Amino acid sequence: MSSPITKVRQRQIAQTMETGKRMDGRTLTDYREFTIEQGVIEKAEGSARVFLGKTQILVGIKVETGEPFPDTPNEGVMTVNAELVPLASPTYETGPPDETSIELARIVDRGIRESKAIDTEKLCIEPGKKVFVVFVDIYVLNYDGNLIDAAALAAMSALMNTKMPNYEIKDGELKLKQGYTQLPMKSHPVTVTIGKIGEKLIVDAAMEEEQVIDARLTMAINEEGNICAIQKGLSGYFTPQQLIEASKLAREKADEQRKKLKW
Amino acid sequence: MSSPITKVRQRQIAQTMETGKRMDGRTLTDYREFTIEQGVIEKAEGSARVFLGKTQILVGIKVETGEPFPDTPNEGVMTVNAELVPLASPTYETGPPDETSIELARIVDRGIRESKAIDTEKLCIEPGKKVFVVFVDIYVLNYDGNLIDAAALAAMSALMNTKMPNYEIKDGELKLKQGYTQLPMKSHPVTVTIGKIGEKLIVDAAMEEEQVIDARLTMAINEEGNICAIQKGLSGYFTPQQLIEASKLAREKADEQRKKLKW
Amino acid sequence: MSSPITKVRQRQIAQTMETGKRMDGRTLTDYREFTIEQGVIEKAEGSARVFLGKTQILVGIKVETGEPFPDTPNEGVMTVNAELVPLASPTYETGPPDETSIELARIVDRGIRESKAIDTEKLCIEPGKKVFVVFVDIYVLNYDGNLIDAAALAAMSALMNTKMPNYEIKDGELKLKQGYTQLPMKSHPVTVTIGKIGEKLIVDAAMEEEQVIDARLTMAINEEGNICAIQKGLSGYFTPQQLIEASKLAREKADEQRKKLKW
Amino acid sequence: MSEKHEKLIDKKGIRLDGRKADELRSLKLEVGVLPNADGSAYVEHGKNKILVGVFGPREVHPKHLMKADRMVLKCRYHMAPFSVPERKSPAPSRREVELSKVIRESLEPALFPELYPRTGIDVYVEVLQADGGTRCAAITAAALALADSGIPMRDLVVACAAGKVEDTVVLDLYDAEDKLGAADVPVAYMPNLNAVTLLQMDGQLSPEEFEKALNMAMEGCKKIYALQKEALKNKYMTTKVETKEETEE
Amino acid sequence: MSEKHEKLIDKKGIRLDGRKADELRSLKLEVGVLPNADGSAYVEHGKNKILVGVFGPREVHPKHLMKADRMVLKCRYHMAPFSVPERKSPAPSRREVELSKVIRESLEPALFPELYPRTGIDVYVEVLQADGGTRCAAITAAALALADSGIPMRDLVVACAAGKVEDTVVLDLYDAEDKLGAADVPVAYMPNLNAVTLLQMDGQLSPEEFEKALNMAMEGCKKIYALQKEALKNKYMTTKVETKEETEE
Amino acid sequence: MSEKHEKLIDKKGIRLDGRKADELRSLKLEVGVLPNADGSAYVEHGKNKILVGVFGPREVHPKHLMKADRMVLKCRYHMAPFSVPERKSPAPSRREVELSKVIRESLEPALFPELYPRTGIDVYVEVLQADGGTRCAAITAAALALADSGIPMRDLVVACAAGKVEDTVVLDLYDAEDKLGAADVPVAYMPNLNAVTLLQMDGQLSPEEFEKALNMAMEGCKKIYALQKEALKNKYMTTKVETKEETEE
Repeated sequence: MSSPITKVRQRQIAQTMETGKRMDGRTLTDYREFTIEQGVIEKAEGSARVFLGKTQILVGIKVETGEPFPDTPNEGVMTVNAELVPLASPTYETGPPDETSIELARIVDRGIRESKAIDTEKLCIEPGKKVFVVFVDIYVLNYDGNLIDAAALAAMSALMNTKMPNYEIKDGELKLKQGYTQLPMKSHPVTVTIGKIGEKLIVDAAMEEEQVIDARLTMAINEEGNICAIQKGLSGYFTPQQLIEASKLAREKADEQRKKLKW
Repeated sequence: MSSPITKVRQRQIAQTMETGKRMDGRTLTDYREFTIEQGVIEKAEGSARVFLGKTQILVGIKVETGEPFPDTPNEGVMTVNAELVPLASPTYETGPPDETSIELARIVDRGIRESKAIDTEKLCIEPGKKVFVVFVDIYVLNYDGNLIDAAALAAMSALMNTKMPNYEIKDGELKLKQGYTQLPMKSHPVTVTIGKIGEKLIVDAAMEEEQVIDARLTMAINEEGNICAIQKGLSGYFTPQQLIEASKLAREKADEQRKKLKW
Repeated sequence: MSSPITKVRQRQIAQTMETGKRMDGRTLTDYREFTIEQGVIEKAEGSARVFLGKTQILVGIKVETGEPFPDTPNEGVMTVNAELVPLASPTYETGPPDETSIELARIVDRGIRESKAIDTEKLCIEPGKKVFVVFVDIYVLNYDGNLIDAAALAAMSALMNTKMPNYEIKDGELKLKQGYTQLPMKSHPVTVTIGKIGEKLIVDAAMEEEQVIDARLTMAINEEGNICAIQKGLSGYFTPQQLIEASKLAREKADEQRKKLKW
Repeated sequence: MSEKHEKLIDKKGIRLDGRKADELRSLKLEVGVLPNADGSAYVEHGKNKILVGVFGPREVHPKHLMKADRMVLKCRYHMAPFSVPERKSPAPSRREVELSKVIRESLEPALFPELYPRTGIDVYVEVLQADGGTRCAAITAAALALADSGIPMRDLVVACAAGKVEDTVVLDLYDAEDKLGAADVPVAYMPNLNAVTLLQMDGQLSPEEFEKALNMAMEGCKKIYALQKEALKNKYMTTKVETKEETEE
Repeated sequence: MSEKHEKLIDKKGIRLDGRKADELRSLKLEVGVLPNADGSAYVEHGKNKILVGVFGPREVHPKHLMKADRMVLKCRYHMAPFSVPERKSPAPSRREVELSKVIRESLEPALFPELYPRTGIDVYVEVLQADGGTRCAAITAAALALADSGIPMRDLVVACAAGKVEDTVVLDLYDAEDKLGAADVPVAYMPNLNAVTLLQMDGQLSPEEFEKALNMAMEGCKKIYALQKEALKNKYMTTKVETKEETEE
Repeated sequence: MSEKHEKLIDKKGIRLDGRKADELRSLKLEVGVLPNADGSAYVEHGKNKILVGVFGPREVHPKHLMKADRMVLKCRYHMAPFSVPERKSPAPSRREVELSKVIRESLEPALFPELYPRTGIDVYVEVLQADGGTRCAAITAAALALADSGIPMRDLVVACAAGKVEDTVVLDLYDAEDKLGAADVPVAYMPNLNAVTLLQMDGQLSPEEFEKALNMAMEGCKKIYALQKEALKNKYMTTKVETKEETEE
């Protein structure tokens, strides 16, 4: 079920799409059902598990202290890392991150960073010297397609669930105080990936469908409907017309999700 | 002679053991002869070479300064590393440490650490800031079985041979003074590994014997006869009864060795 | 053309050399034409591209600040690195540096270091704490033999093209000032590699010729005609007589080049 | 293990988390939780949260590890970066390499490797949250995942630690007891075969204490063994329904 | 992208480097610059200096990547240590891994992989100097190098970015605009097929601005496309002479 | 090499360690010291302590390095972490990679690789204690280990350095002279064939000094060559007895 699928099955999926339908009964622009569980890793500063169809992703957040980047001395640091752990698919392997997991991490990173989702200026402890560092670790637990949207959703959900310690500076030393504060967020981007198959556009491709689409286009959309990050992927192309169409569809789906999420 | 042995030979070894004897004439609970040479690497702070039958292990100790661990600010640091260098066996390869050498290092580490063999509090130079770091490097020069006991013996012998520089703190800077001090030791664990073959228990398995035993059990035993570290290894099992029996045998052999070693 | 050559071709090359000639018309002691372009990477502190026949090497210099080595607290640091990037030859591969590129970097390093070409004492900013670090990065862009001489020439040309920032120390902090200073140079070694084939000695072996020579001898020669670094390479040998002869030839060719270069 | 710490156990023998000396932490075992794996299980043991996926018998990679006369078991114990107080680098630590080895060796006695020559089974352990005793919880979950994958087993393997806190031998140490206690003895056991397949120890124990801890750990194992069997039964009933659905598809 | 910076564009719409909003930087394209490569090209796009070498179709390494029914395209985007203000370690960064992937995917639609089953083509991009927009310049050069290698292509791929600086949509951002501007949209395009093969975006754009930037980038691509064709023509004439020489040899 | 240091050689030409300019350090050579290796040798050269094991001719790993028409010689020069004043990381340094290469190239001229096609020989050098001149001592030991393994050789290879300390050309530099002296010239030599198989130089020498150092190094090599032969003879006698014992076993 999770191995590469046969040519016959591929043709079947593609032909069904030509008629505007999908093997699992969805229309071309339907997302699969998703659920979000926040706070599933109590010991992490934040966490969320997202189920999107059978795709399952866990994101854990650690907040530590570290140095700011020299060119942004007043801002905290965020780093995103993704692991396609081998229990998620028979095709995943152990070893250092490959191009798929690196691209996944960098797309999710870009959506959060460019939309300025985290108010990084509030993560500064001592300008140029000490800031909070937010580690976003994406853990793919079961792969059934559309990792990007599921990972972006899980990452945002985990960040919105993240608490950081209260502190004060006494005699130049960081001292933790009682209690926690919510991680300060300024924006809530929603990420939507559109697949192209022949002349058709679809959303939320399942694993089998990902094997027949020509190309994908991912957009992170903020509250104002502005685009904050884009990534085209796979070995196919889009016509300029299709890109405009896809970007419109992405904004519609982002709107739709935003309402559901109440973000 | 050093390659994996034939099935015929394996059967022969196993059958001989069934009769309570071994191919090289030992009884099941005899160790092979061992010799210890201390101070063989004059330029290292400590060293010892152990020959156990044809197994040959060299341990060198380097003492440097470094930072303590945050949770033990008043204690020096010990790290153990093992290399199965490729001249020790036709089956050893170059490359980063594999699970065998990592397990070997960690078993030896545990025996020394849990018995509190080194008085690490005396290795503190400036609490929280500067301590002595003791590097224990295990170098396997010829493999003929029972690396664990030989390596533990060589590591302890090398530590007991280790000198560290005298020093004083002047104006916050470490200054070396004339002369050396013995590395402070609080305990002298002896490590014994028991092999199980069928219903029999043996000690000090040679390389050929290691290919027929089902499982092994290693125990580090201190002066009081207390157990400081245990590691079961290999793909077989012990019954609870055998474990009790093995632990008794391990303590007997540890006693025996302790007398020989005058530790 | 760039792949390993046939045995027939090898024989042909060797036989031609026996007659004192070479396939491309040169005598045994002729260098190929070379050209040097300095300052080709405007954003680097220094750079030079050398064409030696079809061999093409680019060296870029970065000057940064860092710590001195403990045993030379008053001197700046130089490090040389070489990359045989895979577009230079169908036989080059991606990946960490192999023994060929490491040897290349270390030979070039030795020639510069042992001739004291860079006046490293002038690179000290604050003794024991802060010095300039000069990174010499050798980038082989097309391989057609004699990488060592071409890389050494490119490295020296790039260093002679290197500017470093003016600075002052204010309140213990490094402050950059307007303008640049030439990297201070004390010596200008010329590096010559001699190939041995049978009883003959040749200079500047092209790629095809490198496949038939038995051994090579590299010498870095300074202004006084002194030898600053030597490296014998390849799986053949020299008789002591050949070594003396080769060292004479190397000094002659170094002289010749030095005049051309006006160093 | 350090000797300085607050009182971990009171005069009445009650531990800081409210348990008696020989009491297990709460357990939750689920089987068949990962759609893509051939077998899988999820265990919550105290605050430990551990997921195990099993793949195989399948082709062995890299090929030179293949054995002509038997199946090769590979095992990776891996901690999520967010599973511990200070973020863990995703690169495998020496500790993870050692635990991968002892977990594999604790499972091997349960299998019949000669039944599947030239193949391999991969057991992937992901520690999502760690609270002391992860290797034991991992073994308990891995045995369930192997059973879920359908390969024949001599017995389930089940694991639990005992140890010593202050002067008391106690069952199933959690994080603080593991760090501050006097000894920790993880044990893996096949109850039906009366076979101990993992035994390690950190700390110091007299021979008598060791024997007591070993027995206490095995008693703990037996209790968890009952839960393992129940988890498998539950999954079996669920699976039957799921299988039906998939057939209709 | 940071919001605090000096004025990057003046009231007359002139950018800090003197260009108008829709003006390209200077370009220099050369083909066939590396004797050992099967195809090669060198591009100077503003201060970007990029060299590309192509090898193949040839045997695939490592072998398990070989495909029975098609050619495999591999691509490595790599920056020289001296190409950027602070020396870059030669080890591949995560950014380089991602760019290698998107560059490969931007070139693939131009090829006929089914024509060369069981073989591979390697595209090696070396960034010798970086000044913003290296991925686009790399794609422009890589397409030329592929064409130079002689394998059939549906069309040349050409790339150029547009973006937003202050409140203006501009073409072809250089380093300072890339770092301090409001958005950067690199686009790769096959003009004859009207196909966009790379599209990324950093920053923030309204849907209208995005559409405008996309169109402006494609216009830029078309201009560079003309230069690509000229570079190939020039090389073709040169090559004929060279080929003759080599035949005589 | 640094120019500031205490006097390394006095007015009478006596060096800090008591030797005359052309005097070797003490040497101890043993053959056949490692039971598992096909050939082995141990050398103490001054305070250098070096162990060499040889395996082969045997299968080549990895396989793509195998040559159809000859044996492949591989060599690893490796320093123990405790062999030098500051602990050395076990990972191979660039210096170790270079020395592995030049040591291999110094041994190759002594072998007949065409006699053992499709096989490999591995030479493993372990520096247990370093005191200047380790590569030379390693070559001396490696040649003995190769001879001990029984493969045919044109001649033994023997190595020794000469160099310059203050203004004097001296033989066989030890650590302090190596670090503070003016030049170091390691030489490997096959005396019977009059063939130099290793030559390197650090420092500065006039052509005349170079020639003098080269000759002095070769004279040193010849002395060590005599010791090599004796060590082999001793081992041969010992081996005969041992072999007998093993046959009876």
